[in-house]
Amino acid sequence: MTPELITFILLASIAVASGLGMLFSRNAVYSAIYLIINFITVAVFYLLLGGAFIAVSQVAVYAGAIMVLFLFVIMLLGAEKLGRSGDTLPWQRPLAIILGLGLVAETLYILFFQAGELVALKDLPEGFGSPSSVGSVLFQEYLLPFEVTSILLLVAMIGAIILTRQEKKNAGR
Amino acid sequence: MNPVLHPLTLVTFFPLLGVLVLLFMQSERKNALRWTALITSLITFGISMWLLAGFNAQNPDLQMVIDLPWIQVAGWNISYHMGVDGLSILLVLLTTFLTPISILSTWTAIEERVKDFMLFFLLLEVGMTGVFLAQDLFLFYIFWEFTLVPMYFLIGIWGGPQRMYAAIKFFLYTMAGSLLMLLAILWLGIYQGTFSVPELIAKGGIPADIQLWLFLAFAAAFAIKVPMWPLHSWLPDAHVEAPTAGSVILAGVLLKMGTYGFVRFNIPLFPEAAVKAAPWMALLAVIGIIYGAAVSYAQKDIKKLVAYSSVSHLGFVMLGLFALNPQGIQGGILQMVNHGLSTGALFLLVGMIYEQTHTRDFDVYGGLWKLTPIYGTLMLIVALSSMGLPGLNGFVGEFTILLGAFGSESIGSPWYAGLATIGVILAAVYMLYMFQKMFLGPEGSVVEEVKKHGHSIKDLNWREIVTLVPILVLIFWIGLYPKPFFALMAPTVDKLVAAVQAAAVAMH
Amino acid sequence: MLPVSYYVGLSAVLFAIGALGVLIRRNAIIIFMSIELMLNAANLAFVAFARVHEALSGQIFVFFVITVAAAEVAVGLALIVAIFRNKQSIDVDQMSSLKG
Amino acid sequence: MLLSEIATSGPDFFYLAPWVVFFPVIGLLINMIFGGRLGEKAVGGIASTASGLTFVVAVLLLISLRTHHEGATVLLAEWISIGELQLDWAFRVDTLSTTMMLVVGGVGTLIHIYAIGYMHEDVRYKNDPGRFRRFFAFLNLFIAAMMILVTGDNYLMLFVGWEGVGLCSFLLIGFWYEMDTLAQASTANAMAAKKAFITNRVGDFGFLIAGMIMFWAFKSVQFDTVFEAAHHVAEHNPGVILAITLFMLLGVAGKSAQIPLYVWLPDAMAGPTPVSALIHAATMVTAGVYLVARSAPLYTLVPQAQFIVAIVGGATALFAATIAVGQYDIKRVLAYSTISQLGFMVAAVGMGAFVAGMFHLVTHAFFKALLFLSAGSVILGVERGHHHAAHGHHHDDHAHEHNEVFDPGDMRNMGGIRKRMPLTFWVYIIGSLALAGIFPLAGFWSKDEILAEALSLNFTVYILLAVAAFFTAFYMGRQVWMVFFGEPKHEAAEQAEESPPVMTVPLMVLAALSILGGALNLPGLGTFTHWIEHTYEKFHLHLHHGEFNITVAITSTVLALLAIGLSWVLYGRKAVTQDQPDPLKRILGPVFVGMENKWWVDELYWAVILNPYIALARFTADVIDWRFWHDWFHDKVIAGTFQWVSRTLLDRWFDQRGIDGFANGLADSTKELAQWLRGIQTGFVRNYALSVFIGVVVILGYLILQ
Repeated sequence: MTPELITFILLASIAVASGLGMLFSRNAVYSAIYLIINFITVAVFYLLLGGAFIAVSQVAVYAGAIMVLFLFVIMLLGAEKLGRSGDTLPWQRPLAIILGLGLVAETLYILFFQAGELVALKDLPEGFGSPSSVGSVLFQEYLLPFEVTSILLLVAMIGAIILTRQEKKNAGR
Repeated sequence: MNPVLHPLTLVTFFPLLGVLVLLFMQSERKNALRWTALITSLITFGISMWLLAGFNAQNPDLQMVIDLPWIQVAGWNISYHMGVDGLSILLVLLTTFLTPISILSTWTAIEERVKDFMLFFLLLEVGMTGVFLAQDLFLFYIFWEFTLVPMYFLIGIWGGPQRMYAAIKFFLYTMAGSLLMLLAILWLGIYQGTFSVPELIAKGGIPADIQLWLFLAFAAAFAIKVPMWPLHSWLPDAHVEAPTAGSVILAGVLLKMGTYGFVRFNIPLFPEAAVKAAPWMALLAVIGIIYGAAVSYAQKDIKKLVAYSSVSHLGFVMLGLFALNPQGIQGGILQMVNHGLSTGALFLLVGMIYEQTHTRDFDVYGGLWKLTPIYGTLMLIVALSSMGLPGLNGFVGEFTILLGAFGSESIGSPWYAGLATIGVILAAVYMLYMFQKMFLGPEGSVVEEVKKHGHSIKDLNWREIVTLVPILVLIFWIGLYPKPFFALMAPTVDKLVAAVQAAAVAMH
Repeated sequence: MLPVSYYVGLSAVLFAIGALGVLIRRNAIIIFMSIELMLNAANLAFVAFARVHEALSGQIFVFFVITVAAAEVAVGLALIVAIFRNKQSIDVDQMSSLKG
Repeated sequence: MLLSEIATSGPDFFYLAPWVVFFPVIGLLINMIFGGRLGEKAVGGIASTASGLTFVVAVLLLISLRTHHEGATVLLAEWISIGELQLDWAFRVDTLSTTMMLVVGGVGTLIHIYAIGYMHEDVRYKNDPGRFRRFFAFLNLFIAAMMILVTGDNYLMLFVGWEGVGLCSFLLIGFWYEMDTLAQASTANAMAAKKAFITNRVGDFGFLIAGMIMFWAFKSVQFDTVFEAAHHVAEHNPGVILAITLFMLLGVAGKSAQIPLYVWLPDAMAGPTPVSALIHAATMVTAGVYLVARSAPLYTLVPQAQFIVAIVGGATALFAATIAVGQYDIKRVLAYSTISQLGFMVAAVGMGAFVAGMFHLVTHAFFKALLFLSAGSVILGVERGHHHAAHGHHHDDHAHEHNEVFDPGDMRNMGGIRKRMPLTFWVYIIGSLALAGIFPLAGFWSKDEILAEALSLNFTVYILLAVAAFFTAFYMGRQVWMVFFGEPKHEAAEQAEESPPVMTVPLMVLAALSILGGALNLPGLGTFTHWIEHTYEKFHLHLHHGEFNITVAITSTVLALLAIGLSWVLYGRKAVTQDQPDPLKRILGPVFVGMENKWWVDELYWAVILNPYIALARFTADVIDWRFWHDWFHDKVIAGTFQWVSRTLLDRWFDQRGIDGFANGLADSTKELAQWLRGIQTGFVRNYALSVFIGVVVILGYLILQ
């Protein structure tokens, strides 16, 4: 048992637990908070894997901006709780759980019995995953996709505005 | 010349521009739609006048020819071949002349689906003009069949209570005849190697027995359209059910497509067969004249009377065409125009009173002259024109036809014309019967009936007078001074007659 | 250094949890959050593989995924708001007009 | 032109000829367009002026012809020209056409003027003053058409006028189209109008056939061309000329009311009296006579045709005269008299006595117009009297007055009118004596010329005509006694009133012409003969010069006086009223019944021609065309067969049992499959996602196992 392993198990348990918490909590607000916890643990994993910039982005964008948006919408709609009005698809839930377990089993089987262990042999070079190194790759090799992303965001923004705009029916004209 | 700006292309397809504009207009704005259609048709008429200005009456051949290769597959030489000559110029003018008049007549009569109506009407004009101008058999066939579609809808949507029956009968009947013609066209195209009418005429040399079959195949299509006795059964149905403007165009132009087909295709393409068939065609024509006149007289419905009178009048046209001499053919062509004018005007007039009374039953009419003197006077003039009073247009046509048929060598006996002349008496019988029943005598019950609904029968309004006056002007003009009209067709007809005579001589 | 397989395995577990959320829950917002969880699981796998291959492209991809997710959430939540306005509900089972 | 030349050659007004048509057309247009705003006087004035101007033109032409005997042809425009067929609008001025123009213009103008007064009252009595204008428009149209008829330079232009006058006749007979002659609501007048037009059309049929034969024989229908070639054609093909002339006779019979087509003329009296005078006595009906006279170069070539024409004329003259004896309506007597007199003329021109025929045409125009107009004056006078009488009774029997249908034209209602209407009486006497052929009135000279010619040319015709002349005098005597003498038989006649001067002045002018008309062609002088001969000179036509025959003259005068005396015996001493039989009936018995009933010719035509045609037309239309051809053959046989083939044969047997068995099986299984598959489409998003998820797991499992 290395300290690394202990840390991993600890963090992994938190991640899985918070994921399940999100899945099973009745209140959507709790789900959102569980998810934030999950995101933060994942961010820690990023750090462990040498992705400093991504980890920070994860916390800032995901755990911060996106989840706040979720919370905001939940509270706006007052949709924290959803009444259980008889499951319309009775066999969906057991089937889904079986399939989910099946998927995990399959993946783990592949990882540990077919593909062999994936081991990082070398130490990382200095500055790998730092903002400057990520930035230089991003603005040189991935410049065009980067710019396209900006358009995507713009479109999403406009789309969101239009979709949520209150339609003023029968007013005016 | 630019094929699009060529006068023949323009005069044929200009109404499509109106169709395009109409497509983008709101269907609630009925008056705007009407004006658009009217102006389109008036401009088309203007273009046809321009065509007339450029037409050289001395030239017997096709003029302003446009001939572009179109479908050249597997040795088939189909081309966009249009041209105008003395046989067709008057009919093109008649088409472009009657279309705006018909549109004007629908101003208050058509209130439902005005947009669609105008669309179909302008499309119909395209088809009709195309039929008279096409010089390629294939192109002709396309135009010929194309006219069926708008007319089918005009009858089927805006017609009377039995409209679907009438529309389908009209469609199937005409279609059945055209299929035989299509076979003959294909034979010509395959064995003669061209669909071009002038080339086919120049080439000639079709064996006599085959000529006869081809003649009959073409005649089947045209005789149904004319309609010649005994193939007239679709006509009363179509006329009675069609809306007024539809009847006007049907009688005025569509029927002429049949007679025009005879003189444009049957006679020049198969001259030997035409000479051989002349007595038989004349016989059918004479039977049609007498039969149509007698049946007209016994009708109770005004529109039906006029419809059957068409059978009689077009019998005269056919008699003239198959006289195969200049008097007969020129008279026949002029009579096509005359019939278009006078029968068209009759249908307009009947439609005008029908709008007020909603009945066409003779028995309820009577004494209208007192209430509607202008209407009565116009009806009288048109009826007189239709029954061939000298000084009006009908006489000029009928007399020249009878004269031609009387001395025709190909018909071979004056008896046909003599019997046909009885039709002149009978025409007076049924026309005066109609006039007397509607306008003379004491007031009919319809006057009271209309009063019950809080109206009174009104005389023609300005729009209706404007609709009719151009026709009346022509009725008098052709009656008193037909020379310019004959001059337009004389050289072409002379050439045609010479060709047929040559063929007849070669036969013996 | 732990084998990277552990991280990938964890990502698989998280993905399965997210998928289950999509399949089981009827609250549209929670379904959405589950999708975010699945994306995150994928991201984790990306970063893990980037570590193995010592290539920054993996991390750049994660960056893009985050961006796309942001856009997706913006539009998705807007849709949910619009639907809620019409139906007064965000129960996905009530949106079944595709039923054959 | 030098003055001396003018003096020798005389003035030349031939170029004015087309104006005989233009003036009335102008008058007609003015009245039609502006007439509504003008008063009655102006409308009548304009129409009369237009007619008067044509007379002036005719007089100018007459003056020109005195020096230029050969006349002239004025070309207006080309009409129809196809190959050999060349027809022009050309006006022919020669002595024959100018004679007709003078008659039409002169008598026409007088009748126009008379009509201003007559129609004023007529439209008032019949309660439709708005119709005044239409009457004069029609009248002017008639003058124009008649002028085209007489001035046409070819047969076809003549035919234009020929049918044109027929149209005017139709319009004017049907002038009171909503009533009958007694002003009761009915279609009778309209039917009479239609009858006239259609009967005329039958004649026109003959004319057209004649024209067509002529064209193909002569390659022309122009008068001069035809007449010049006539000899040549007759030598080679006399049958053609015979056919032309006989078919033309059919036209003549229609227009000039000869056997067998005369039946329309008596009914034509439904028109207003000026119309009867102008169209149905003086001018239009003489068109047939004019046609034969114009075609003299053709008729003289075929004696057979001449004989037939003469016999038709003579027979008509006698036949109509017998009917006239049995009539009670004042205008109807005159109508049959007109037919009879037209028979005289046709017989004359048929025999070849063209001048005599034309001479009688002219004098007849004078005295018959006079008689009709006077009769109109009598009718209006009686009507006025009836009006007075009705007003006198106004208080005591109001209802009776409105229910009674009074016939102002029935001679049995009249009597003693000479005292109430002296002027009308005197002119009527003059007209009657002229018609009866009493010396020295116009009718004596012209009728005598015809009889003298007949005696030398065709004895059968002479007998027919002489007997007809006897009857003529008799029925005119009968009429005069019944109308003017004795005691009034109805209070309307008792209170009859003289007509206004606008009506009586034309009467007096016509009376003067009836007295003096004979002077045109006095025996020995032969002014008229020489005048007409100018027209025939060109064709080297040697006219038969009838000598004045004193025996004939005396015979006919004695016959006429005898007839008048006989009529006095029967009618002059005792009045005939409506409820007692005619005195002649006692003597003649069934023969008189025949006369009274017009020898049942109308009934015969109905039975033999009209009813069969109507029945045939109905049968053809209803049974043959509609039920057999339309309903049975097309709908049942063609459409029915198609439907049987498509529905029963192909659809039910072949399609439904054969192809459908297979196709429907396929379709049904597809349907069931679809029904089952439909269940999968739950519409739940989660459900779809589950499917995807199953796919993921399964595919992944597959990959592992590989």
